[in-house]
Amino acid sequence: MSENMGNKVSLELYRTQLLARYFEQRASDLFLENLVKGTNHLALGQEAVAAGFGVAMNKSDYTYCTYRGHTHTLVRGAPVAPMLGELMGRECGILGGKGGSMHLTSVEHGAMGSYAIIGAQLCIALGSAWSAQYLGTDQVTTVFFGDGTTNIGTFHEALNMAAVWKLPVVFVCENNLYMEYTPIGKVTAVEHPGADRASAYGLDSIIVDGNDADAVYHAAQDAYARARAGDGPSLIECKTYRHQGHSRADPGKYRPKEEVEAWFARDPISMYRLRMMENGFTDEDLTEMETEIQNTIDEATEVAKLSPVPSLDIIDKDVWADGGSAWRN
Amino acid sequence: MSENMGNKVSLELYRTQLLARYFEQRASDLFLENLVKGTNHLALGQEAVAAGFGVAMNKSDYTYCTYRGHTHTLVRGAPVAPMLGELMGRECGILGGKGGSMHLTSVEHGAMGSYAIIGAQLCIALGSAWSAQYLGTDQVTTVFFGDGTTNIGTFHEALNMAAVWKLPVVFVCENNLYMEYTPIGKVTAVEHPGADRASAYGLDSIIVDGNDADAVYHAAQDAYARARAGDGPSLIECKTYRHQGHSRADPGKYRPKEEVEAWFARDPISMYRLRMMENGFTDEDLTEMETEIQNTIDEATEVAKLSPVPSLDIIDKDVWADGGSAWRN
Amino acid sequence: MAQLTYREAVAEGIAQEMRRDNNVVFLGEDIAAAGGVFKATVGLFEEFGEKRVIDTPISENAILGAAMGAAMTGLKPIAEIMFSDFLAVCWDMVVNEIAKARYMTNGQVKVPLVIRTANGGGSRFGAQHSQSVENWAMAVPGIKVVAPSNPSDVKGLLAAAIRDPDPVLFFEHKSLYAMKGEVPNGEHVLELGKASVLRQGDDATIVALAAMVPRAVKAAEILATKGIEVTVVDVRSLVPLDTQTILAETVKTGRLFTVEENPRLCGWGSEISSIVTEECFYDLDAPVIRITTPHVPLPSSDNLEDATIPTVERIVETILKNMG
Amino acid sequence: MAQLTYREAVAEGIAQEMRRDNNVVFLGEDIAAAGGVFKATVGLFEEFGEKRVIDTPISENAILGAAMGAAMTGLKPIAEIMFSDFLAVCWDMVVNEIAKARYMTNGQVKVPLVIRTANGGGSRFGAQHSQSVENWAMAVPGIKVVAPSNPSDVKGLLAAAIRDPDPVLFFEHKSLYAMKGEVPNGEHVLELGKASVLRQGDDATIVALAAMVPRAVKAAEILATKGIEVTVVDVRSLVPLDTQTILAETVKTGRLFTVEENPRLCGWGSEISSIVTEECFYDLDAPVIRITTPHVPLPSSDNLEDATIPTVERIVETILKNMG
Ligand SMILES: Cc1ncc(C[n+]2csc(CCOP(=O)(O)OP(=O)(O)O)c2C)c(N)n1
Ligand SMILES: Cc1ncc(C[n+]2csc(CCOP(=O)(O)OP(=O)(O)O)c2C)c(N)n1
Ligand SMILES: [Mg+2]
Ligand SMILES: [Mg+2]
Repeated sequence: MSENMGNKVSLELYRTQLLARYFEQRASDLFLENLVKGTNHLALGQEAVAAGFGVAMNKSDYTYCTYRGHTHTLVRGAPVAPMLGELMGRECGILGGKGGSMHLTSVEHGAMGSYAIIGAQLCIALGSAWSAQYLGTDQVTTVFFGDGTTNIGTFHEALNMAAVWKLPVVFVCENNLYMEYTPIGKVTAVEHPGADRASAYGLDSIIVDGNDADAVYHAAQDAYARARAGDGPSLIECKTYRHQGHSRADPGKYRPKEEVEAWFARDPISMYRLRMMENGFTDEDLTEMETEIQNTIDEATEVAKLSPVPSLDIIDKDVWADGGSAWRN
Repeated sequence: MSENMGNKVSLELYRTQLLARYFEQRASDLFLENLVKGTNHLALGQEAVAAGFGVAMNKSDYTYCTYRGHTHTLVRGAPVAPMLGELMGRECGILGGKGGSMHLTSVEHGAMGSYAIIGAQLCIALGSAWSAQYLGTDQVTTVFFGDGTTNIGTFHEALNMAAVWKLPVVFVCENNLYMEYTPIGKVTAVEHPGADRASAYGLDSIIVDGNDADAVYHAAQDAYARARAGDGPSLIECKTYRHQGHSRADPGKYRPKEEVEAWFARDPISMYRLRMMENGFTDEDLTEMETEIQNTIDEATEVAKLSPVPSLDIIDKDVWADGGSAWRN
Repeated sequence: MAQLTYREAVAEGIAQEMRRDNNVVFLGEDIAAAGGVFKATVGLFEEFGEKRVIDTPISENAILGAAMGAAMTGLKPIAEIMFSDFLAVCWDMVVNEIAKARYMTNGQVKVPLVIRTANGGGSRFGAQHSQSVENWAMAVPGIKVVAPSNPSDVKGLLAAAIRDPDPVLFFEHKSLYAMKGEVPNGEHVLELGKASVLRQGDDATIVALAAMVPRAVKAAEILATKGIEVTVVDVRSLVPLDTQTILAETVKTGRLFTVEENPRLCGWGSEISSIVTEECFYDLDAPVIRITTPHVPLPSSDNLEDATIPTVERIVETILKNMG
Repeated sequence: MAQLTYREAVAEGIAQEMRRDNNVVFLGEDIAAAGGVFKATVGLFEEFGEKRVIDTPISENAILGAAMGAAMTGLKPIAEIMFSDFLAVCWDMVVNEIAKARYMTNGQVKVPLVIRTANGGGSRFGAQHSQSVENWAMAVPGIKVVAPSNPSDVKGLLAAAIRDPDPVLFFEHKSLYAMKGEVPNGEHVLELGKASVLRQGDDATIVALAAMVPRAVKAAEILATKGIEVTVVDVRSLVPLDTQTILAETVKTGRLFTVEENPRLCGWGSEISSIVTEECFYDLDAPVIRITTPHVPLPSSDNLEDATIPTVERIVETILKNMG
């Protein structure tokens, strides 16, 4: 690439968004090829959120995400082939094929798990924030969740306890306007499901454009600075939109055409590419980067495809710390 | 009583508070005599809340309360002897001796139950509000709970759903400053555990003096008018204080002496008596009423004491609607 | 008779009862406008409208709480908990409130409601969306527990559950939603607490539930080709439990095999095994054998999941080994 | 040896481990400044301070969530859920998160924590504060389940649970808190998964847990005066389960009685009955008999509660009847 690439952070944000985008597209393709089974919740269209936080945080920080957690796990540095392998239920899978798409985890990268029961991860995230506080490290915990998740009890319990204990944790509400197939406004007492609840925990009301990676990045930086200074949690609502249905089974027909079009016009990656070019990156630079990342995904796909299915032996493994599953002597 | 008794509502509020006070004192005495077993959570000092709402509501309205629910059940008109009998585990008990102090219920009086697991009743209360709305009756549901209860998830779920469905339900937070032995401020992110959360559900922030039965009564009237007009739920925080420990086992030592003294000086019943006298009631009038209510409690106590323990037959009764408990054929 | 899928039978059972009784109402997440994530409730919103078929927030405790309070005050609510795994999120409402209210209040409080939920594995959804938790419910006094294995039973048992004056936990099996079968036209109501004997043989008895029923039947067919004739009993309802049928069919053959999707420990198979052993000990030719999922969370990938839940092959082999 | 109450042994077990390991932390409602509603944690706040002994809001999901996340990242949390009935409020955290995390992540996530809770009846607290729910936990793969019957075991098993690398649900019995007994001074750590044989006889074997253990022992003494000598096994831990001891002690006498506080259906007695029957069928002289609470919510008044939970008399009568 040429010298005038400029801002390292922008580059990193663009690269990270691309990785997320291409990964999700590949997951979608593999699903259509019936190589990914079960279900699959893609974050296509929402990549700027995972990228903005992922780039702003430290390597040693902790993250928690949802069943829609491919991108949030990837941005921590989890390797692509084992991620795809997991979706495909292969031996090389990052969970050995035992967890699947909804539970991607890479503890060595601080990606402490994807949680498939709404709200639980908000409470679990308290714990790593607490341990960091207790042990006196500077680690911050970030926990991602959707707009629909703000209506379950665990949201409330987690926010309150985090505020009372002044925990270094950042709650990131990705408001993509829908709880599955239901518009969030139909089931929520306030307009902004995250931000309008912040004051109930003594927190500032923060809304950012979740399709603008820079905006997300800056909000993340502020929240991390606050957390590392010992000033406690933040709750950040990122407005965004998913490009596909809720999950494999959903064509997303319940969304008004104009709404879909308006949001596609604000695609985070196209917008960011334009901004990069305004900031002096050339089409060539960017295309080179795009190709490189696409290649990474392609190569990983091949690796995953070649991986065998898991050995049946592992069914009885790793219930317990001794590696086994014995419940009797 | 003399002619100049004046305001019927005041009289009713005073009478209701006295009934609650004397009942709780008797429950306390019976406990010390070891005639009440298990546990016992008294509302001594908090009578103005139950009385204020109890007097303001219609007979056909629904109420839900907690393990600290003797007074809330009484103010609906539940008869005294079966109430005391239940605390004493007698056959005449309002639950036949099967439920005990924490579960007092009188469906025929709209007292839909006392719930001993924090927060559950807030969600259950949604249901009778919903049925009233669905069936087009003008019944309003009132649900009582403590300050500590505002930190559990069910609080959040209930408030949100009530607001979204515009249910005719009034959430009454009795803020007695303590969650069991822990000062509410130590575990809560905001100063006013109820009122500071109202905006998270698009509701007005309402705080009333929970030791002033008139103030409570007026707040209740407003909330009921709103509910009956179809304008949805209210959340009312009543500041009050309990005169004894949390439950039988608790001497309440964790409370600062000055705090206790200041609140005893604001005893709802003494304050109300003074106000009644200012408003023209004579000491004689009031003493007469007091004696009468005390007699009611005394007579009921005798009835309950004479009641036998429940027959063992009922152990196998009333699991199912057919009156039995058979799980097999 | 109409050919319906299991999922269509759900909608049909609910519709039948909503037409009959205006006080039957239905709430849950994405059950209305979208027709449910399993498409098991398609058409209800259109027919009965938003007053009776209601999309809720993600608030399982509020869903069950609202259902309970409404049941206590005159309605007949049906509440959906999308996956049975999520019952853990609102377990308090089920076990401490709904199941106990009538008893604790000496019969004052009545809770006629149905909780419908998608139970069981086989969809590669992983450990948090695949559990069979009907045994959790069976362990709780005060709630009836039903789990149909075919479309006709879905319609008839769901109707019975809705008419029942007690709370019923209705476990639909998510891997059966696509199953087709004959379903009676018009009003169809079965009785809760009756097992059905699907096949009779002299050599052994299999007791199964929900998705294990077709597997047990298949296993019986294979065993028949090997000269072993087995009776297959579809339990259908764990509470009330049709012990008369189970005991009678076991005594006839002298051997009982239970086939359940529950993990090994404290599954419903252990309860039936204990009852049968206690009451028919001297009629048994051999101990009751439980065929279960091993005591592990359910893994997600195809081959692992398939090898974990009892298969037709495992049923056949276990029976062969123990009859050998 | 010191004479301690069961409740004092709780505090002593925790203190022993907190002194040993700075990363042991303890959280729950009213456990710190007030020393717990059962006074089982008195003195810990004073000794270890507010950083390690923490009063929480009424937020059971947040309590267990915080414990889990802390366990995943280097701490050894002990979380109190005040009454075991309240586990229903946070059951998702127990069964879907804490129990499954290691397995689902192929061993990546480690969850070394202890959940302590007051279990069982006898205190006239009514149906929502008196349940014995150790069977619920036994049914869930991925969590260990311990329930001590005396002060010495409380200290030794609690220490073992805290040192264990897996999640442990530790059921203290609220009606035993006042029980006194000899407890070893100094470091005292037992092994999880070992039953203890409290008494041996030739005629029958009783397997019991927690508050049912002293009742079983008392019953055995009464039976001895009638010429019937029974073995009494204190299971102590349901997961891991010491089947070796249970099977061996059953085979010696040929007869097994389980005594449990769980309601009738799917209690742990059914599991042990099923295992024993399957594995020792031909060594049994009679079917395994389960003595349980009937399948009803627990009533509150003295006489009703006493008649519902298995009593010494009921144990004696049931054994006499079946040995007669
Ligand atoms: C406790 C619980 N209830 C319901 C579900 C089913 N469910 C999965 S995703 C989802 C919608 C979540 O919406 P939101 O929080 O906005 O996240 P998004 O999917 O939009 O990212 C629901 C209801 C669940 N997984 N857990
Ligand atoms: C889910 C649950 N957690 C804990 C408890 C134990 N508990 C009973 S009362 C109480 C304190 C409640 O405080 P508050 O809501 O302020 O009501 P108050 O007792 O002051 O009236 C607690 C923690 C419970 N009953 N249920
Ligand atoms: Mg969303
Ligand atoms: Mg309080």
